[in-house]
Amino acid sequence: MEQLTVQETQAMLIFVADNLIEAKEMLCEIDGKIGDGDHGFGIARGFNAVKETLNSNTYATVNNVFKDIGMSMLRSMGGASGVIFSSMFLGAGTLPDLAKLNTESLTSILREGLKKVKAQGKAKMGDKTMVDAYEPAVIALEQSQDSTLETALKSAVLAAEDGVRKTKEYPAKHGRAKFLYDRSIGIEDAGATTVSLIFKAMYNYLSTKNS
Amino acid sequence: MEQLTVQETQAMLIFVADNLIEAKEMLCEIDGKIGDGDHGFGIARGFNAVKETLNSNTYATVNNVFKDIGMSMLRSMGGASGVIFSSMFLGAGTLPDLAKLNTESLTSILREGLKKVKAQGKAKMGDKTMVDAYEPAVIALEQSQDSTLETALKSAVLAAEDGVRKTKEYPAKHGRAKFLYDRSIGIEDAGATTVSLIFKAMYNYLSTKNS
Amino acid sequence: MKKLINEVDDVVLESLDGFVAANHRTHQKVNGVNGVIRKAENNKKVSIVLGGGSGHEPVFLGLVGEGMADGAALGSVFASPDPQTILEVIKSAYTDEGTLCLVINYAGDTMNFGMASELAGYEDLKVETALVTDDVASAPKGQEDERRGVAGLLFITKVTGAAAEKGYSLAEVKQIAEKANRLTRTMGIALTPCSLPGSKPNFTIGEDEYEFGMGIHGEPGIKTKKLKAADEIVTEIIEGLVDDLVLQGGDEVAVLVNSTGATTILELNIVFRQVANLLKKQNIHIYDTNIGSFCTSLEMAGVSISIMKLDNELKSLYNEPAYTPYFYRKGNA
Amino acid sequence: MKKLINEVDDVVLESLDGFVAANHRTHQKVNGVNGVIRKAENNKKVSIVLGGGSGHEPVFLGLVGEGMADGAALGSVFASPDPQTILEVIKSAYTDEGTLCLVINYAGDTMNFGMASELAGYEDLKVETALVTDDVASAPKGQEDERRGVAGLLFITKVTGAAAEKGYSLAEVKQIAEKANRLTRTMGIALTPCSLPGSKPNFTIGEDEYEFGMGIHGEPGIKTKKLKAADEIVTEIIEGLVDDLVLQGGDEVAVLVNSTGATTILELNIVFRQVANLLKKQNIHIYDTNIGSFCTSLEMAGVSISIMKLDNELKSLYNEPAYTPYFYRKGNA
Ligand SMILES: Nc1ncnc2c1ncn2[C@@H]1O[C@H](COP(=O)(O)OP(=O)(O)O)[C@@H](O)[C@H]1O
Ligand SMILES: Nc1ncnc2c1ncn2[C@@H]1O[C@H](COP(=O)(O)OP(=O)(O)O)[C@@H](O)[C@H]1O
Ligand SMILES: [Mg+2]
Ligand SMILES: [Mg+2]
Ligand SMILES: [Mg+2]
Ligand SMILES: [Mg+2]
Repeated sequence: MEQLTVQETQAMLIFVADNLIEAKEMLCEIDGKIGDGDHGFGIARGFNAVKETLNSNTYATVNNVFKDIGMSMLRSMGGASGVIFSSMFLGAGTLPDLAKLNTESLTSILREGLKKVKAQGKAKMGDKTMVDAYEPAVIALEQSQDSTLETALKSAVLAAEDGVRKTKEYPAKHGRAKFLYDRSIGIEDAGATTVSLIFKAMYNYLSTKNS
Repeated sequence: MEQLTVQETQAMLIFVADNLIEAKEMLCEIDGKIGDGDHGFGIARGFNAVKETLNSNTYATVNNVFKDIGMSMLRSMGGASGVIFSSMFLGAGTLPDLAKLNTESLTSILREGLKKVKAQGKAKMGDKTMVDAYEPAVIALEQSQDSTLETALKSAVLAAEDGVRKTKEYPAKHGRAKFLYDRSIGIEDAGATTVSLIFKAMYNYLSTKNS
Repeated sequence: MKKLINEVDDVVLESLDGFVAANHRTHQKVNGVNGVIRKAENNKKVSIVLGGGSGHEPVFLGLVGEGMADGAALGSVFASPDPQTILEVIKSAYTDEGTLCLVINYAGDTMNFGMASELAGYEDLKVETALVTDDVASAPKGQEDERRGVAGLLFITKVTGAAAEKGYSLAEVKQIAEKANRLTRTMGIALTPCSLPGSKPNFTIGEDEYEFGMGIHGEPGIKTKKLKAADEIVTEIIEGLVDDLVLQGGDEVAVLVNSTGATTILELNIVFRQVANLLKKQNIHIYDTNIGSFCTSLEMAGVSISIMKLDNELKSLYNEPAYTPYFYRKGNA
Repeated sequence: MKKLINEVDDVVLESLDGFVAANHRTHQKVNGVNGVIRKAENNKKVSIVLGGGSGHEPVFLGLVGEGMADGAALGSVFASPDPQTILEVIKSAYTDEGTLCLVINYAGDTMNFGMASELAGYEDLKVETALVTDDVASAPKGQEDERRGVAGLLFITKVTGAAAEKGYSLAEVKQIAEKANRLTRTMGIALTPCSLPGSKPNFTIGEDEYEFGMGIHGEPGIKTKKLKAADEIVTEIIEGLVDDLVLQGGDEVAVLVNSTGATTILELNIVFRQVANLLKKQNIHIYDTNIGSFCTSLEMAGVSISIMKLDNELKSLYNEPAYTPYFYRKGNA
């Protein structure tokens, strides 16, 4: 089964950061439709800080890479998404040291992250938040424990993207969009889109690397 | 030679007021190009007050009709044009009582008004103000002393309209537009346009009445 | 929308620097983060800390000053500050009496202030939080705790700041904040959208329409309506406020008519004229009125009306002097 | 541009009514005309009367108050008040010490105030006029008397009001006004046009352009320029002001960064940051700073910067307390 070293994990996540920074305007536009239009700015701010940290540090464990990403986002982003998206990565802090990133360890990190996200934000599936993309993606990972990381991520991407599509169907229950009630139906959630882009970037990194 | 009674003079000037009130938007638009876009509002405010006064008073002399118009404008308009346009009519106050309006008496009233306008506003011909239409019109009246009021007014209208056209040629020296320097070239003066409309309305009233 | 800025990423810090330079006699920047505190320190009082996204100026930093707040933590435009920024402001403004954070009830703000309080707890600081939930349009009656916090923050900061200045304990100051919040309601409408620095307007409003129930982030309101006379719009808002606050004849209130940005004082006064007419008809007494730009949404044209019902305690606190760069009260009128 | 109004023709009166209702403890309407005066009368001081078109709020009515002006005469939007209105305000605010009218130098204002003074003279009232001519862009050096009066009115009213409050004679108060005017300069730029209630915008500015040298009536500026960074625009303005006022190292000044309407405090602070940087480099000391909306052009986005050079006399007058609905100074800083 494919494994990434700490350094390779770091490189993959720098690639993720670059991809999300590029999505800035698109994410602002989505947020603008039912939110306040700043999601892309926050995500770009966060992943710029992430890049800076990852580019200037070396790490002993995979956990520390993820934790440092989370702390960089928490310190730089602010907003609802600063807490929420940093939590996604900070979950790694509660796990025993991991020397490699593989399907199992990535799954455990992101499952812990999901717990933190839900503890902070109190959102459940169907509330039209990033959880709607994130939780299905984690479940897909859990159901792919026998697959390579690339294959596991592929199903996570599909699950996340499906989750994004579904956010169109219900009104928001959290974040600024919740005050729109039914007016938010028909528009996807910005944070869910970001989650799907994060999974997609990890997958693209691996598939390019492996081919 | 044709003469108007005091009552007829009053009726003619109510007609003038109606015409100027109708020009409100057009005058705002002209003023907006190089001024602050309110000339039509001021003129409409003034002539609405004029109408109200003329409709609820009877006068013993032509002078009093003109004076009351001036006072109504002065009280209601404000702005540069409140002083300037009321002066046009207030000149009548310095003349001996006039029982009829004819070419001679209208000429003397408007000549006195012109003096007042120039004393107040210090504008000369070529400064791109209402004087550029008003002074030629008065001169045209003076040169038509042997004509009927209708004919005299016709040449006054032509002189005023020619004056309006000429205001396009020079930069403003007074009013808000003067701060534009050469940028005001090419655009006619709002107040001059108003003057030409006043003369035109008087002429139209007479020519309709006489035909 | 064109703006007078340099780099988009520098907007908040440069603006804060300008604010501190202009108010250097009374205010100072918090080292290393986007925060500001009062200079003159009274170490014997509870400190009041505000915070939230930028773009609402003079809220939050402009409410820091004598008799009002002691510090403000600033996030990016329309984004809550991060926990570290909030923590540093709390620590810089901290006194032995503890700190009360007044937090407007948006998810980002409550989460970041929540984490900051947690961090402060690790350092044995006494930090309490009171939520501001004055925006009637954001959740129905019965779910008041779900409501957003908006311009009513001005009133809540006023009386809470006065209580702190008078030496109330942290628990007492918090009680005042909670009571003031319970007795304060706001409703807002918008005529135009706003745009984040470097972005296009984040929504549109038709040329003959307005948005009813706007939040303060340019997020769409709960209803789009046909524009009508100011008096009619005000009537709709006041009915909502009076009803939700269960105001009755004989009640005494403070009123805030707030521009969300481009709406002029000329218009705000017209709005207040109708507010005064309507409240007078119901024999509700207006004790004091504030008209101006207090809690804005960048350059959005719009207005919000806030009412705080005054009991004797709130009224006497309201009357205490206050001097900040954008709000003052000379004391007993 | 959508506005919160009822009938176009009622805008000024309704707005004035709202203002007076909100400030009824300190202000009252002048009977029969669109004017406002202070309630608390000190019959032993020269009274200061302002006036001009509406649409510049809080100028003029918002500067009426303790230590500032005693009355304001209001015209229609962007039109000077008529002589009768001015006369009634003069008479309502009149004291035995006489009245000084502070008049911004626009043709309409000078003519109407001129006629009002003439009428006041017939009634044996002592009325003097001082012109405000602070707008550098409106006429070249050497023709200072031709210049328009704009936001510098705030500073001139401040020191003149203080002089009156301190019991200076009418001649002395007028001298202060004239000196303050000689030492005050303003330059402004606009990013967007404005529109009179009930009208379309009265000009356009390209999406990547700004107007340099705007007056305060939305009349086009003297140059249209490509939009650039705030710091560069400020540099251009400050160079113009420092040059025209012949400021030198060691000089002390008061600064006003004024929004013409839709420009936010967030931006104004960025503007001031650069003002402070530039003046510091030249060793020009900023004694005090005001940042906000003081002299507006309806909802026009734009900014003006005013500088008043302070000598000892102006500085001590500047320091006197002042309390108006939209400007306060607590007294000696
Ligand atoms: N309580 C929550 N739980 C999970 N995700 C949330 C929550 N609140 C908001 N979000 C996510 O954050 C996104 C908005 O992020 P962003 O625009 O950066 O923050 P803000 O709402 O403060 O402007 C939403 O699209 C949603 O996915
Ligand atoms: N000093 C002056 N002498 C003669 N006419 C003047 C003078 N100043 C202005 N005007 C006239 O007044 C007109 C502008 O009137 P209006 O727009 O109502 O006033 P304001 O300039 O106060 O907005 C100008 O077009 C010009 O014809
Ligand atoms: Mg957002
Ligand atoms: Mg005009
Ligand atoms: Mg936000
Ligand atoms: Mg005008």
